[in-house]
Amino acid sequence: MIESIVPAASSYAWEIDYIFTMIFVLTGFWFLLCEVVFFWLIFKFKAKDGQPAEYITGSEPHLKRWITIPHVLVLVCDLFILTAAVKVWYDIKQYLPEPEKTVRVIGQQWAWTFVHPGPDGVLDSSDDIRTVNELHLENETVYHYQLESVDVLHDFSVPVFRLKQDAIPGRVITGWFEPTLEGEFDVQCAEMCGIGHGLMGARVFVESAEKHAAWMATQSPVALAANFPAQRIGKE
Amino acid sequence: MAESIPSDSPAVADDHHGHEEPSFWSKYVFSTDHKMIAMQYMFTGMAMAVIGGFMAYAFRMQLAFPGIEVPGFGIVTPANYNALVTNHGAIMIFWVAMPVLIAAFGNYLIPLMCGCDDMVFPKLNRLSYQIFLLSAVVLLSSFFVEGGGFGGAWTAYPPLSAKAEYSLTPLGSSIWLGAVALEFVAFLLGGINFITTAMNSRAPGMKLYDIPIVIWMIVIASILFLVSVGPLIAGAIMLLFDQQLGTAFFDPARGGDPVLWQHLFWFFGHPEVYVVLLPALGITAEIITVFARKKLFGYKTVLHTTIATGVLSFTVWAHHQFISGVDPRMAHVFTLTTLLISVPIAEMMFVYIATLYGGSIRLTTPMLWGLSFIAEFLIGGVTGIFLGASGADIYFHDTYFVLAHFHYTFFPIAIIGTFAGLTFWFPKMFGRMMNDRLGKIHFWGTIIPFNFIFIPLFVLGMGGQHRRIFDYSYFPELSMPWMQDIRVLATSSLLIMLGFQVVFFYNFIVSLRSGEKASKNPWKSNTLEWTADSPPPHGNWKELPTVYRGPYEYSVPGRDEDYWPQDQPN
Amino acid sequence: MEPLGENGRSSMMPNGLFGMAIFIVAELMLFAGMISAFFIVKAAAPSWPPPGQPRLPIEATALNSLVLLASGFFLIQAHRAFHRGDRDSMRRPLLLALALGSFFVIFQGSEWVALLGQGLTLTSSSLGSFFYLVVGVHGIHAAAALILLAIATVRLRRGYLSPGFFGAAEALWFFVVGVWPVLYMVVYL
Amino acid sequence: MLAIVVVAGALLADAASACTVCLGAQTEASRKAFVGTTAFLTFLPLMVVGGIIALFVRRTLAQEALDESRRAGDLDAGVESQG
Repeated sequence: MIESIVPAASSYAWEIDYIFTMIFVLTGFWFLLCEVVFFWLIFKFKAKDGQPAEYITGSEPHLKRWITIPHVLVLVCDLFILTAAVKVWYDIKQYLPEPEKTVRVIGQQWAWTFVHPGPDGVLDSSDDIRTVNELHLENETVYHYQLESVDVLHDFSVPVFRLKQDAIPGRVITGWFEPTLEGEFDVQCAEMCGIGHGLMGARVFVESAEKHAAWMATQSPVALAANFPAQRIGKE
Repeated sequence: MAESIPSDSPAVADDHHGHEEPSFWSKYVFSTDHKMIAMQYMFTGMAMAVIGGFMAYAFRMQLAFPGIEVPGFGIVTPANYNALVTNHGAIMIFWVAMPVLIAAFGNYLIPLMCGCDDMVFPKLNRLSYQIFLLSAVVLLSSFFVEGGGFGGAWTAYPPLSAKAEYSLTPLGSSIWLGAVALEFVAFLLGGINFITTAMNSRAPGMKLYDIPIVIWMIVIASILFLVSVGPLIAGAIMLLFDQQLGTAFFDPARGGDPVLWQHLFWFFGHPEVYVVLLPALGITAEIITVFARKKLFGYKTVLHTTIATGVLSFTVWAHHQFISGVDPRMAHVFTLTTLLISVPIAEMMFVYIATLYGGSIRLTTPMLWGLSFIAEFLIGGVTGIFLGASGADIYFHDTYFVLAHFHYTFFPIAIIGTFAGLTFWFPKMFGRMMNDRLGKIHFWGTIIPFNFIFIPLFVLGMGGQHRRIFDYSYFPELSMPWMQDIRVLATSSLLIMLGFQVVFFYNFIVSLRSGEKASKNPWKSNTLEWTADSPPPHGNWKELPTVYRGPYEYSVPGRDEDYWPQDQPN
Repeated sequence: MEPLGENGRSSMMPNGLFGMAIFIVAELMLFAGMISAFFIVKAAAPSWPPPGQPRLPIEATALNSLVLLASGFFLIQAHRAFHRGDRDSMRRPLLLALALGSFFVIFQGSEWVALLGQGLTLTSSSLGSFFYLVVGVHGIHAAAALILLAIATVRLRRGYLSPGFFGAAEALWFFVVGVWPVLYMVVYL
Repeated sequence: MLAIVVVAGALLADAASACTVCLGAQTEASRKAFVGTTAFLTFLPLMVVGGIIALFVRRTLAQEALDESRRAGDLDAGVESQG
């Protein structure tokens, strides 16, 4: 159901969409059942002249089972939801596949800084590409992200990936995703981070291998220097 | 209940009520009468609700029509927006739901329903209200200091809330925190009073299982509050020290831990939901039994599920922290407990619905409110499952789905619950009947727009739209035309709903002055408060009642009348 | 089983004591919150105690803790005498409890002054922050309980000390005494 | 039962690095502190309040039984005096 509103662009997005649909069906069933019974009772037992209410204490066995049986069924539904939730959580947050590439995501008031590994594919080397509010990813590649924050709490949220993780100053948080859909999508900050919280958006570009390589080429110091000879590009 | 002690000690009651004609000051301002204190809480809560509602109006206008000059407010800047959403949340929970549902109804109903002349600690009670009033004034003053009101969300996560250089509200955040702390102290004193009175000072013959459900719910809610608030007070002191004295409890650069605050906050924050939920559920129980002329479908079932809910409510709090960087394995435990807590709540809903079976339902205004509480709260309940399930919460955390979910719980609690209780006990409180026709207009004018505000927000949440963002035009996918249309729909529904509240205030004032005189027991109810005069005098009864049976003996076979008051010997 | 209260109301313990008991549960959670916070910050620290900070006076405070426990012991004696109805023989243990309790608070205060002189301040390290926070909050409770006990002493002398008031005062003091060994072990050791 | 098995299985599985505090010995201590204090804060109120309520309910129910018997006794006495 979610994918009809937001495209599913990561390898685990379908799991979240699946658990949403599952919970929607189960709780929707209970909700409709309760409301139908509820409104039916209201109309059935509206006050009529000369028809007094019955005296029911709720301990009569043949009536009490109308509470006990649904009660057990709710518990059974909970078990299904629990199993699904544990599996999805395990796959996304607890299990960590081997990375093909690693990006560093740094939140600060009020911008995202992304450090991409350069052509050598390794972070913290001389050809790292540092961008602000632009994350460039290669399609169908397992990425690790290292999430950091400079000042306050932020939250790295990419709805199309179904990914969300708080960034905490003083800690490095590692997680993973694998983009599966080429395109350009929103990145948001999902944790109140001050006055500019509403402006703290970024774009994620999921590109094919060739396009990604081409983008990296434009970001190399040589290419940048050729394009903007007057401008010095600071690199750490 | 009286002890022969002089009343100059802090922990002891003054039981020597004078019954002479009091002056204006001692009657309205410094009264120790529980009914007067209840009214003070009620009207303060309502005034704060108007302020909180105005804030909702201002920021919803900004969301629907970004950048316009909101009539009556002006341009909503990002700083304004943050301060508005922060204080809207804090006011509606701490200064509306808590004072009205627990303090006002608790103060009014506990002595009257338990058959005593006043609270056991009347002076403590008065002190509690005075501190509460002070906290409200302090909170409102935070808007008028340099830097403006606090805008770090009602959860006040540090380091944003801890350092002025991040929040840019050097005074606002400390004043806000101080107001919250004062408010906690007020309810701490109130809670002690409620529990002691209900447990220690009941009418002769009123056994534990003869206490009306609403009193049980208020008592259990008070216990939950008292037990959960300690860690947050500790956290608030630490955060205040961080802001003003330069300590580093939550500063990671100097050895602190920002996640620690979330720990202390949510330990209180989740039980707090049940603190306000339970009284509203109790009010609903009273109303449904009276207007369906039915015994509650299993008094002990309701009581035991309430206790189970209370116990479980202490074990679910970390589900607010699924994605905040705690050990991911903890999520499994808290998913389990969160799903478990749905069982007693679902059972309670089943019991309420089953109570209607075989009844003789009269759709008066209070009954409409009571029934709508069940119908609307069910939506809030089932949507909570999406957020309690850790896997789904990864996507829904901090989206409009969360916002719509908790408004579907808090709106029934704070607004529907309050109107239900107020319309039901209005004859007792003020001695006059409320206009039923205007009451019904107000009811439909509130309930229908309410659903049109928050159902659209569920859709926006599914679209991955995050809350607390003051202008979506910065996010191309979130400012698509259909999403903007949904926001306009939600905002216009809010305007309609706010407009219909005028009907309520008109009805309230007119009924107060010239409504039909109410008899002692206009609804033909069983509980003790209906045996006192309307409104009850100081001291409530000339002769305190004795209790002979449970509170819900309606339509007992073989009796002429379909109700059987608790104080009638037979 | 105590008799029925006034007007046949079921009153299983005096109101003052009941209210104080509820208050103490809330206070217990306050301390639980601070202890939790302390453990989390302590566990995250690279070394504990933080380097360059003065050592907390473990031995002197241990002796002072014994003084506090002795005060609690005398209060138990006063409690027994009170419930025997022997108001004359409870005066001495009550005064002793009060005196020893006051000694404890004053000694802790002098310790604070000494530590401040040695460079342990509220902002010097997380140890300092927690030390002053936890011990300070405990000290405020101790002072409040001592004031209640002093009022109880005055009332005893004037002859109108009620079970409710005495119960409330001694319950708070027993809480202060009982929670201190835990705080000592957590903060000092 | 199934629920316990599912949760236990997931708990025993290795923690990933999304666990922000699971890297290195010092953060391991921090992780343990969070888990430990979570359990501490969760169970302390349940034990304290549970104990008090159990005591209170037992005493009150006993008191009610006593009142009941006393009332019955009064009634008997009344009947006797009338007789």
